[in-house]
Amino acid sequence: MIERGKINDNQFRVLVILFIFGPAVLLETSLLAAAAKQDAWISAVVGVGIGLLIVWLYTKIGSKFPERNLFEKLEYVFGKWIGKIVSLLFFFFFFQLAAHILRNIGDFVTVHIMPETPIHFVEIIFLCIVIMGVRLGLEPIARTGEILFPWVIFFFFIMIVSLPPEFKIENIKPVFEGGIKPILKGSTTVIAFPFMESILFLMIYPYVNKIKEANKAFFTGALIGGGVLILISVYTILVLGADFTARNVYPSYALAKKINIADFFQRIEAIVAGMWFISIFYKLTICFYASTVGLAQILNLKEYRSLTLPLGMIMVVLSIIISPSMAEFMSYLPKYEFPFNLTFGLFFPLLFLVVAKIRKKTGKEPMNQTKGDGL
Amino acid sequence: MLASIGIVVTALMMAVIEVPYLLRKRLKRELWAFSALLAFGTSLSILHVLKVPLPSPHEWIAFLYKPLSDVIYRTLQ
Amino acid sequence: MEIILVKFKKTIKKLLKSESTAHPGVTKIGDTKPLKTRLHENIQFIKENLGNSSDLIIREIRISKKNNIKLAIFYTDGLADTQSLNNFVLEPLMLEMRKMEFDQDIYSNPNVALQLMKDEVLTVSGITDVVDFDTLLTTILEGDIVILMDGSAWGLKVGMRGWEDRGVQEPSAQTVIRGPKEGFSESIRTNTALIRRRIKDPNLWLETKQIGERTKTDVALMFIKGIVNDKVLDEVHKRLDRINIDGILESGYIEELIQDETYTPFPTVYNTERPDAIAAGLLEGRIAILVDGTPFVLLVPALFGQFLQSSEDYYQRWDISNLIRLLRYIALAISLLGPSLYIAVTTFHQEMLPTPLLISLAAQREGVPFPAFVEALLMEVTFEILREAGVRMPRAIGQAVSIVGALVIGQAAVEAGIVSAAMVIVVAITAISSFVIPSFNMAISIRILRFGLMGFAASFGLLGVTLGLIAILLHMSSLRSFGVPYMSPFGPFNPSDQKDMIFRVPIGKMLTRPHLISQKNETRGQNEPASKPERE
Amino acid sequence: MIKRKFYYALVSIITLTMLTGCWSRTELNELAITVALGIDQSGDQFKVSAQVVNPGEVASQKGGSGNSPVATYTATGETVYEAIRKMTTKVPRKIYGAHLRLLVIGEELASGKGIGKALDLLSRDPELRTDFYIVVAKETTAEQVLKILSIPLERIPANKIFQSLETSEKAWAATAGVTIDELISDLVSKGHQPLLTGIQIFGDPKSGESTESLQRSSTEPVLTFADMAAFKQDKLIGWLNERESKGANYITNKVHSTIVSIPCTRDGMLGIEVVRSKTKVSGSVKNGVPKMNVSVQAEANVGEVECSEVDLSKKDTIAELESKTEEDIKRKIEAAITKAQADFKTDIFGFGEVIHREDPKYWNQYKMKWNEEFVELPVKVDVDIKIRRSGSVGNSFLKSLKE
Repeated sequence: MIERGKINDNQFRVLVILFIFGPAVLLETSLLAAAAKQDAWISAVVGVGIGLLIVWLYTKIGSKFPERNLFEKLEYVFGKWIGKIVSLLFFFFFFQLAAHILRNIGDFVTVHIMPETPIHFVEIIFLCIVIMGVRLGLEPIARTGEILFPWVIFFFFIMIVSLPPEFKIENIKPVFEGGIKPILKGSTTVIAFPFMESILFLMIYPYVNKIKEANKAFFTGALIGGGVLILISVYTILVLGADFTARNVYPSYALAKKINIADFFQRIEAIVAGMWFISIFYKLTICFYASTVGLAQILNLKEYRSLTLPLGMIMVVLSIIISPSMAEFMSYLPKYEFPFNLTFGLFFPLLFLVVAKIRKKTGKEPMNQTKGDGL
Repeated sequence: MLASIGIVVTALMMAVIEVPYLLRKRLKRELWAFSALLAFGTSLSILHVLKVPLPSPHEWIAFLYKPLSDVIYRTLQ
Repeated sequence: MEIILVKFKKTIKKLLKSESTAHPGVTKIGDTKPLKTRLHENIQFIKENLGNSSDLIIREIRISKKNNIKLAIFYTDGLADTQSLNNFVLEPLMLEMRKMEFDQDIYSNPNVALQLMKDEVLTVSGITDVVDFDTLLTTILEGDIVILMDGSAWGLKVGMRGWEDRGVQEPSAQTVIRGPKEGFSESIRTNTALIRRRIKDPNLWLETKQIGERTKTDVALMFIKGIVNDKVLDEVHKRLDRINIDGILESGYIEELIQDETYTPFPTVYNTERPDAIAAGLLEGRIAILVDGTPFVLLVPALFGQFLQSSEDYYQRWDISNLIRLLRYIALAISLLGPSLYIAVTTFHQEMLPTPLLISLAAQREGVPFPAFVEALLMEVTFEILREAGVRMPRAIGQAVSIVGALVIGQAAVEAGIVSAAMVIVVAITAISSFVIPSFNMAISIRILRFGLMGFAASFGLLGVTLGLIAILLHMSSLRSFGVPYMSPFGPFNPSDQKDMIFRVPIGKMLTRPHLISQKNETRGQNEPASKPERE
Repeated sequence: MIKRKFYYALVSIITLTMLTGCWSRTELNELAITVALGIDQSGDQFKVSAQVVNPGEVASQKGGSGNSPVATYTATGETVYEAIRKMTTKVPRKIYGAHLRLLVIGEELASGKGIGKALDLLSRDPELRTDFYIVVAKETTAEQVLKILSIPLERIPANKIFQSLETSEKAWAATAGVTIDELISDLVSKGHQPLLTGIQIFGDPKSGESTESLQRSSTEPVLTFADMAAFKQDKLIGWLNERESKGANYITNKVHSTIVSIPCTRDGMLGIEVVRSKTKVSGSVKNGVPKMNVSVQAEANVGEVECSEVDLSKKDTIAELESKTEEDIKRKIEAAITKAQADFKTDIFGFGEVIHREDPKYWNQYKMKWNEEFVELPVKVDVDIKIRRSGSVGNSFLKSLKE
């Protein structure tokens, strides 16, 4: 196997949580409010509910052939050539996802924190640290996640406890104004945005100590991450109102600006932004890790580290050409993200299960097709 | 111009880090993959800094998925 | 390129080796030539090999008038205990043996005579035989004495080391308010004794090696069999055996040669001059490495949290220690982040400051010619220079330097408008915080990283600081100390080991040893706190 | 080996990026800390004034050199942004708005071009926060307001205005601190029109511009909050006087504490302190006709008794006082409603939003012509006051004086 490290279920759960609420917490509520107005939180609940079903589907796939990661599974079930082609498609999916996230962080920083800094440099410096993490391997990434996670929770907790005085209950009324359709429309973004993307955790699955625990950790992680997402959307609607939330690109940052405890503990949004940096860093690192390891497997390489630097170079360019402006980006997301992710998050997984059933492949067969990976 | 030189220097630096290691370990395949990706990345970056318009993957995705997107969102309208 | 370099190194090594064998005149330590029968030949050889050094004392005695047999005593002046030599060696030899000679002819066979001396005459405890020159030379240089007799090809090695010693004194680097005030000294024997005195367990084992081709430094491993993790022990042995160097002068040499990762600012080997700290480490399943000639004893595996603990934490009440530990972590954060946060907030995130504070800081900066980053760098470097000067200076001048430092930096610079007063405050707090960290080498590495973070802060604000911190954490998480993850029990998280990391639970509740360090024998005892007297 | 080299490379890349970095860096002494912005209309253009702090003067411990603690700069431009940027030709430092406390809008602009266009920049610029208050300069320009220096107790005029607005909002209730996000959500809402506090200059404005005015202890000219400006969409449509302002604030539940003065039967006045006031606005649509119900519940203390015949120890007296207070508050509220319905024809109370919440279907039908509906809207006002305490004394000493 390409990765020799092992992580435990707790570390895996932390990675899932950080992945699920990473950039989603920053961008999602705006999309939700744009679609479902003051019912955005219902939309979030529905979306998380369906998202959890999808995660459950992934755990099913994960526990089939548990020693293999996603790409190895695909090759095993679809056969070598078709498997490689599907894997390549998945690689592009992961890679463009990583580029998206990189662009998100670049946009956020250049809009809110350092307006004069060129986006390239923000992205390069961010990516430098990500590459460092990916090169160190899964173990240090997971351990660092474990260390940083309490801090993310701490900042989140500050937000949660300090904002209720700003609540305006009338903001969520009237409930169900537009009926079920806007709510469903909003929930598609939640399903697509963090949940269908979480299929890339199948790349990490075989490196978790115990497969049963991994299933549980994946699911509970997604549950906690989804809960955070719901909580944030409830908060933004209650504090900022649907209209302001929809108009603002980063509503939860505006939310953080509202924190004011005793007129002294205020203006701490830059620290709260630190929490997002950490979670976004993790989402990016996991995506980047999954794509490099995946590419190395497609090419039958023994070593993925040498691919990190050139891939990073490509990613910086890709993240900038991916969309000409933030406005274009924000109009792309609600339109095409869901159908696009549907292919990789639902179509291929279902196809995988069906083909696995038809070809009657079980996990008990000896592994003979993954010899090429060595080690 | 300066930016292109910077990119080339960066690419060289990457090569200096990786190539000797790959040579020493006799990882030929890896070397090929690395070189190809590096060449691709370098040329892409140079094209980008020279302000050559590059196609955005979003356009392709939008082109491919427009029918599906229309169907989904029309029903949800 | 790499290949060529490796080849080049190999050739150089070969050349060096051939050169060392090319000098037949000087005996390299390591040859084992047998002793000669003739005394003067032996004396000749020793003199030649030690370069006729003036501290080599050769005392020749005509021991038997009758048989005209000579006997020579060799020792190094200053290393051997001359008083004991006179009382317990020379006196019996020259008086007792004379008396015996009246009764019978003991010197007809020198070998028998030597055996007789060893068995009946010399009133000294440690006597062994010496048959080759190598041992002989080493023995002399170690401070023992050697007795050779004319006519026999072997001699006696008499343990008679006794040199001037600093004695057991209060440790200077890690002081405590409550707790033992003994510190290790330079003599390895004293040090092992100090540890033995604390742990009277037959399972406390001691293994000694000599490391260093020329210095022949005694290095001792101490561990408690049954608690220690055998894998770690094997690893330590392996790494110690791999050392191939001419000299070990301090435990720092060993530390650098056996640590897991050379290119890291973080120490992965713990060192202390406190016997109680070592004893506590041994009880947790760690391995102590004692090196002769230094009061600093190494302890492995060493985890990050350990460097923020002081042995006093266990001697004070647990609530007090918890407060102090918390304080230490805060101090660590300040000392790492202080100036970089100041730079980031004042040059990038002014909106974070409350308006009155912003105005007051802005007023202080009016007229300051440098950017905040340069200002901070200037002050930090000045402080580091002052600190270093304080360490190297003769004690008497120390006062003067601190006065000059305080006056020059604290006041004159602010009044002259070169630095802002706020910056002086920040640097001062940072400096003081860095002294709170109990372990000196950890404090140093934090200092190094502080400068890096300042750079990050100056160019990317809080984003830079966050990224820098993530990078540092990633690096730390990738470190291992003898196979144990450096950041455990934070990552990998171990709930039961949290009892003695940031917090310390009452000693009665600390029932298990650190999980990753000792694999076996995990319980420490069932020591519930004494129950309160029952109420009437 | 490879790891080490990678670290070298990483460090060098990062250093390079850093060396070329530092774009967004601004030293503290390069900032013009702007505490108040004023926007006026000047012909077709915007005239923007900025009150900038002179930190050396404000913060110095030694009393300063007598220079003005703030400076006010003005510039005109086609857009607000242009005007602010143009200001750099006069200010040596970068206008920095994150510590903005106050935005003053000139009356001419408010009633002429409307405030909408001026506000977009302020909501878009990420540097600005949302915690500053917006007020309208009554019968004067924003520039004039910002130029007044003579404010005792506080060295920075904008800070003073900010704080006195906060205090008076809490203790007087005829003012309301409105922040930009509230204002904008009112602007876009069909069922809630904006209501902003006014600020007025008493005395000769010219004499307040010099630093000499700082030395005088009597404070002429003076900045005061006066009246509230009612808007129809983004245009100023009229002013509510103090009583009506109070009434409006009762409806919008912005009263925390205030004083109600009621006459005694024979001579003098009684001061009742209203505390813990809470307003519930409910609406209902019956047979396509909307109806509003405003109910105010508050506790009150007797704060001041200037009449001799009132016996506070009697139950009846308290009941009488309660009903008088209720009457007074009710009249204020009704005055505000009448003014809004009859004169302004604009829903400054957010009744539309209430209807929206109660009956979305009706709302969607009528939201485009809500203002017409509003004019006809029947509003029922209930006030319930409970008097709890009467200060640290029982009956007034005036009573004994009389006997």
